[in-house]
Amino acid sequence: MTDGAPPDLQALGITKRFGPLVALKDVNFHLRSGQFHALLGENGAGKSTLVKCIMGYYHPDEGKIVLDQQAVTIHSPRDAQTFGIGMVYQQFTLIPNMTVLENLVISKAKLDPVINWQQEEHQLTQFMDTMPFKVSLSTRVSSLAAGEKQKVEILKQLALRNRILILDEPTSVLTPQEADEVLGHLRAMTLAKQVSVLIITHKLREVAAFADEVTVLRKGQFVGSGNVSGLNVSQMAEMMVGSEVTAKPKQRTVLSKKVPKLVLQDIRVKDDIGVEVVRGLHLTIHEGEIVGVAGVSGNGQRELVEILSGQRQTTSGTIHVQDQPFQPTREQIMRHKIFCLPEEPLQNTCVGRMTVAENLAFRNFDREPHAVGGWLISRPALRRSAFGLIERYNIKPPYPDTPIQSLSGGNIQRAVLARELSAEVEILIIANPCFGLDFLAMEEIRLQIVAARNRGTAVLLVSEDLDEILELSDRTVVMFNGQLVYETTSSGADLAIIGRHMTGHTT
Amino acid sequence: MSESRKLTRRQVLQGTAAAGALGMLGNVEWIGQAWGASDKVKMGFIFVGPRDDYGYNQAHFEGKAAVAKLDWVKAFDEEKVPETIEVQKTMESMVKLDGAQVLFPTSFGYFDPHIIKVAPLFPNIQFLHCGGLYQEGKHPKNVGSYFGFIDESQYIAGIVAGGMSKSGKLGFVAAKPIPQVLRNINNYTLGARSIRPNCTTNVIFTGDWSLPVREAEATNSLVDQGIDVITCHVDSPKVVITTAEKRGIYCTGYHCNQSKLAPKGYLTGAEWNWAKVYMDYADMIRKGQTVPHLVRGGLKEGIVKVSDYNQVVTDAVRKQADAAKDKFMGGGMVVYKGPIKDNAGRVVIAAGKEHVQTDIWLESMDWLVEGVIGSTKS
Amino acid sequence: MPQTLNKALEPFLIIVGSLTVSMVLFGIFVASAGADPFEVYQTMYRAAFGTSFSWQNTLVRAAPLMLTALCTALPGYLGLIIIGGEGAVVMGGLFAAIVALTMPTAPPIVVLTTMALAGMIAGGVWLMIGGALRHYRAVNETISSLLLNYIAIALLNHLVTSTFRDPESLNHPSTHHIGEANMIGVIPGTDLHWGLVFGIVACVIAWFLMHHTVFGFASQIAGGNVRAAQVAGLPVGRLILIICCAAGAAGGLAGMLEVAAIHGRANDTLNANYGYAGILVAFVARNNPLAIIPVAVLLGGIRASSGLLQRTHELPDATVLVMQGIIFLVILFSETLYGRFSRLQKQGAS
Amino acid sequence: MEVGWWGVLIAVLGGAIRIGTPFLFVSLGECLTEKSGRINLGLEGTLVMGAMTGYAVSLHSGSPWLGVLCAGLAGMVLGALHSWICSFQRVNDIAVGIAMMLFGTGLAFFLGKPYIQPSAPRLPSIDLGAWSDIPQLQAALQINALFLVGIVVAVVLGWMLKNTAWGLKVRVVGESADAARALGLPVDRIRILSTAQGGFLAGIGGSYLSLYYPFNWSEGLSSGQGLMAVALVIFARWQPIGCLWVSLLWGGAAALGPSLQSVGVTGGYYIFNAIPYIMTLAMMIITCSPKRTLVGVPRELTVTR
Repeated sequence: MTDGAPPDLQALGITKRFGPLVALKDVNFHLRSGQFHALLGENGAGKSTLVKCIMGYYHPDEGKIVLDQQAVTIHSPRDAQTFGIGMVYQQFTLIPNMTVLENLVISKAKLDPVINWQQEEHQLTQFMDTMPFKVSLSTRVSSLAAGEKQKVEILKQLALRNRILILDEPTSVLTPQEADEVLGHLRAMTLAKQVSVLIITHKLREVAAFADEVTVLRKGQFVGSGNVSGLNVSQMAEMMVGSEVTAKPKQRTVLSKKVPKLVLQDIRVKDDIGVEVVRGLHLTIHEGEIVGVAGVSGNGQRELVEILSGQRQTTSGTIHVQDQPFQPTREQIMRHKIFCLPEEPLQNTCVGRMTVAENLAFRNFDREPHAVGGWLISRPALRRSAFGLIERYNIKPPYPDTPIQSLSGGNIQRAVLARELSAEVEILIIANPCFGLDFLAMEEIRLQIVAARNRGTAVLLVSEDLDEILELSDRTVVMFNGQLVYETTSSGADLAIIGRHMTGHTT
Repeated sequence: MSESRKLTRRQVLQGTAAAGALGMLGNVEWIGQAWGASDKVKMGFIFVGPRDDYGYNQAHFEGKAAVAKLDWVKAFDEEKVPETIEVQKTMESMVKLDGAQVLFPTSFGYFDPHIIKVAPLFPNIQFLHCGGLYQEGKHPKNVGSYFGFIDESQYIAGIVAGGMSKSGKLGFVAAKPIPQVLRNINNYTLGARSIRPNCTTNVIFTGDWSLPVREAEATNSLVDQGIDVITCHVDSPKVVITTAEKRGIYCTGYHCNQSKLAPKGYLTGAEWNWAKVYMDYADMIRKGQTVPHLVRGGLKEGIVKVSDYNQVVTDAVRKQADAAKDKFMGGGMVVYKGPIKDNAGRVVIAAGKEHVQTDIWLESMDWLVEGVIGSTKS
Repeated sequence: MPQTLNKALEPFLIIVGSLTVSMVLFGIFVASAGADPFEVYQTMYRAAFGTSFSWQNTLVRAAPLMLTALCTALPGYLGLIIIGGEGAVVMGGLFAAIVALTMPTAPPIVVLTTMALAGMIAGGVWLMIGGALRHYRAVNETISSLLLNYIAIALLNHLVTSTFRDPESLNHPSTHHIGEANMIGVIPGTDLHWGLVFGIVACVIAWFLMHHTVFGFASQIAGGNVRAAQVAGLPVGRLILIICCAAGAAGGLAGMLEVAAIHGRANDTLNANYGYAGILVAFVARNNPLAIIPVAVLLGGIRASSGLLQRTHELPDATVLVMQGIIFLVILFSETLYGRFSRLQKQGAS
Repeated sequence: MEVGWWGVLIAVLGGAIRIGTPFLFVSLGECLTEKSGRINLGLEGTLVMGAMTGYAVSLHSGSPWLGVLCAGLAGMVLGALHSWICSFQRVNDIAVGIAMMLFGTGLAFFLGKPYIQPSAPRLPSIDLGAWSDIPQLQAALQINALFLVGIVVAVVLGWMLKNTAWGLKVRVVGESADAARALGLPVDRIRILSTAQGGFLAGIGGSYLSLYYPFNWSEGLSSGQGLMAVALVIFARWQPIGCLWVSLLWGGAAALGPSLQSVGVTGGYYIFNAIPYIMTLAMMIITCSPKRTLVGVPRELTVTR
């Protein structure tokens, strides 16, 4: 690992077009040897496109990649590895059904035809000893926590002797403590000139704490770069989003009465492989209140949302809505007006090949005027309703007859929001509503959520983004290992305490 | 053939329409050129399975091939026609598109309801069905039936099997417990027991006409139970014969001559000789004669044969078998002559009672003769 | 306007293109087997569509396929791949015959109605088993419905050779005859039994149900994305059961028609592989019930032409199997082309 | 020698091997295919094609082993064709499997016409029962080398999937195509190769039918062995060694019907003969659960396309 300094990487004048769309326009970027460099930008700013051009996924239409002052052509991610460039993706690329050892071995560029497991294990153990953090080699990846998986991803790149590490939002699934630990290790390694790190992120706190230099992209164009020491957080934010946008303050009304609307008692749930992941959860949400569930993903939040949205059965426990036992049947959902905005809407609550109009009607296709006489679907009525929602929620492109899967992520999110909020809502279940959205869309959606709360809706907000939770919720609970382990009002929230509970350190 | 000829004559006297059927063939309008112009009689053969299955269908196909050699016959065929409405359409198609004048739907299951339904639509076409199911007055006049008493050959094969068996235990792999099959099993057993009264036949029903793996498995199971001569009644006996040869036991064939498949163990076999039947029909048609409604016969009429004995068959056994054969050829053989008990001990044919080969009673056989191990119940 | 035109034109072009390619491939195949492909096609055309008899021959074969195709097409809306049509036909035919025999004195219309109901219920329940196992036990429905085919056939054979056997059905074990009076006749002026009408009506009803009713809409959601259906509170399990039942009912009706229109009895000829051919029809029709009708006619035509091919060109029966295989493969392959034309067009426009 | 009821046991034992061997090959082939993330329902056609090819080659060349090899190659071609078609977007592998089944059997029947009658040389058998003086047991243990080959293939395949680069790659592709792409693995190529190899094994399974047991080429030769492979692989939990046990179990169950009849248990033979199917269905009902995914299932198979 110590044979010389990592190479110096430059991307010069990169332009990449996708059909008519210009994703990158004449972007310059410089990652010096042993640097910790952050690439900032909103979604759609072109960060991913840029690193994919470096990694050889895409081939830039114009411009070149320069490595140690020599222009190189990188044909594929595999090729990138021969130049010592490795990437850690936002989604884990580990194989859950294999052990850490197997995962590390398969990522090697050249595999022996017959694998000598003893030797591999020996070598990797030795390698692991040189690393600042360790993971058990014999563990199956599926049983690792998110932070551990992220470490394995990084170890994988390092074991491949990659000297330039590109990380795509590596901390989105980690607790603040875990994030600090992982980034701290990386930081230490850059300081020791063992690696250079390029990190894509939108978490300015991390940038400020760990990065040397930052490059900002906006709408596919280079906005600027500079040493982190010479910039403060608000300057960076302004470079990211431009000057015209500021977060609007969210008006909150305070309700005098506390009427419980959703009461969960001793909820227990098993996951797909039969492991109990929600273990005796108690939670009450009142009228006009947003309760934020914080936690590192994989602690049962997903399953919690799934039982409320009807995608999973509880093994025990009761759910009461307005003092009545609740089963997520269509009839009860309609009666109690309990609606749901799960994460990844295209996968979770849309049918991609059905049209926008049809998707917008999932809540009310079986009622007048969409269902004539309660059984005959009226296409004209569906389209009429769809036009209304498209206009009101600014869904683009405004064609009700296109399949919803051809819409962008933000517009799908808007469409789902339009559907779920179009009628009166008593209880709203939301999971990661702003995941992958740009700043404007994010603001818009958050405003809608708070507006619903102000109308008296009880909101359960599950999010991996602690900032989002603190911004929106009246009350924050922390979920760890299938249970709610900590509760605080948002005004009295202490990030450090929340973070400790998220990792199970309660002392 | 005395019995059947009598029957035929009576039918001919009564069945005027049938007599007219072929007489009119020459001037049927829709045939157009067929009869007069090309001078060829068009015959369509329909097989339920592949025409070269080394068994039932092949036996018929060989008959067709013989007729097809005649220069005044144009024979064509269609294989693997299921016993559904498809065979109705095949028959119609042969008539309408190919101008067939004589049809030979050879599978038993083609008769009811398919031939019965189609034949009246084409009163000028002769339908000749293999199965012997024709009943006077009940079935269309332009339908004829033919069948061979292959159980006579099985009786001879049974004698050879019984004579050559060391253990006295014979095996029989059969498709389904239906009268045709049961008659073969019973004749085989009776033949064996005629020279060796304590012989038994162990029977396994596979459930369908063509199930190679199960037939092989049945053969193996029977051999494991100590049988040392085996025969079968399935569509294609190839599997049973080769498996028997592999296990080193004797076998007797069915449908066709399979001696090539088991040069060591193939003792003899019951074979069809459809060529004879089809040639006879062709001849009658050419001469403009009336085709009888029912043609049945056994060894004597040459419709069935017995394969040549394997050289291992001892002289003593040959003699006994040939004696029985001569008796069949002479017409003096009655297999079902009382007293005969079934394998549950019930007397089915009382002492002194005889059922000759053409007796209709035999065609509803639902019992197994004493000495057969097995049951007709499914 | 051009967009909608495109949408309509695309499937048409792709289907026509696929059929042309299959014809060429099959032509090469028969040519390499020593036959003249043009003559072969001519013969096939004559046998399948060339005369009014050919048409009837084709349609009579197409009729059961329309019904059995629904066995696969309807569950297809829910994303299930069910290949148990054969079992549904067998059970439908068997139970239709059995109930008919319990009512010897009833007037034919009553008997036939009861038979149709019994057949549909039996077939429906049979496929519902596969759907229920899928939903409640997560058993792969493709495999379970396949296994159920074999079990249904065993059950049929067992019952018609034992409990329900007509002792008169000597050499072909069957149930008793349901009585000539109870047989369904032919469509006046033709040689076709009413099965064709049932088939077409069933396809039209299925299409209407799936595309124009609340139930169909709900099923499309459930089939498109189960998780979305759950969020919408739709009773996915019930939808699966109902659709599988309806699908099986179509197969059961095909079985009942075999008994009531052709055989008059239930026996092993019910197992005539209509169920398996139906799978092919459903896939080629991309599960669209209206498309099933022409596809079934096309397949019926191919099967009808088998005989004449054998007789005229001395090609084996398997020739049409090869042809079906080629058409099927090419059409499935063409699935990948959908969307490409419009994308091209869009790119060209902008 | 009287064996009576022991005969049932011996027949089940012998049948397990005799009937089970082709199942072993097709299920191993399917297992490998599914490990790479594809389902090939077309193995029925592959099996029949293999049976025909094996028989024809054995007949013409006089060497049954050459026949086995060519049967494998024929299967390989069909497997590759299946997988090639499936490698295009939006093409459903199950539907293509059914088409391949039709195409493979059709082609085999078409080309196999001239081979129904002639007798091809048979694969030799090995006497493993020579130690016993019970002839029935000797016969049951008279097995074909292909069975031993099958055991070896099962063991080797299991070992390969765990311990070789190729095996790991196949598993990665079967677990997650995305991850495999991120690793730079050629997903389609690996799947095509795996499916082709699976087809090779299935073709050999077919040649066992035509060249050893029941030793015959006919159009009714296969009674759904290829189709059942998919069920057996689920039964075997995607473990090659599991395929061995499951195939033997199936073979034994299929031998039960005829052997019971041979000792005089004659009733209900249709039902007895359906035991393997009932058994498989029952096992699937017992072992599957909606609450969790099956252990060992390659994750790509659970992705709906």
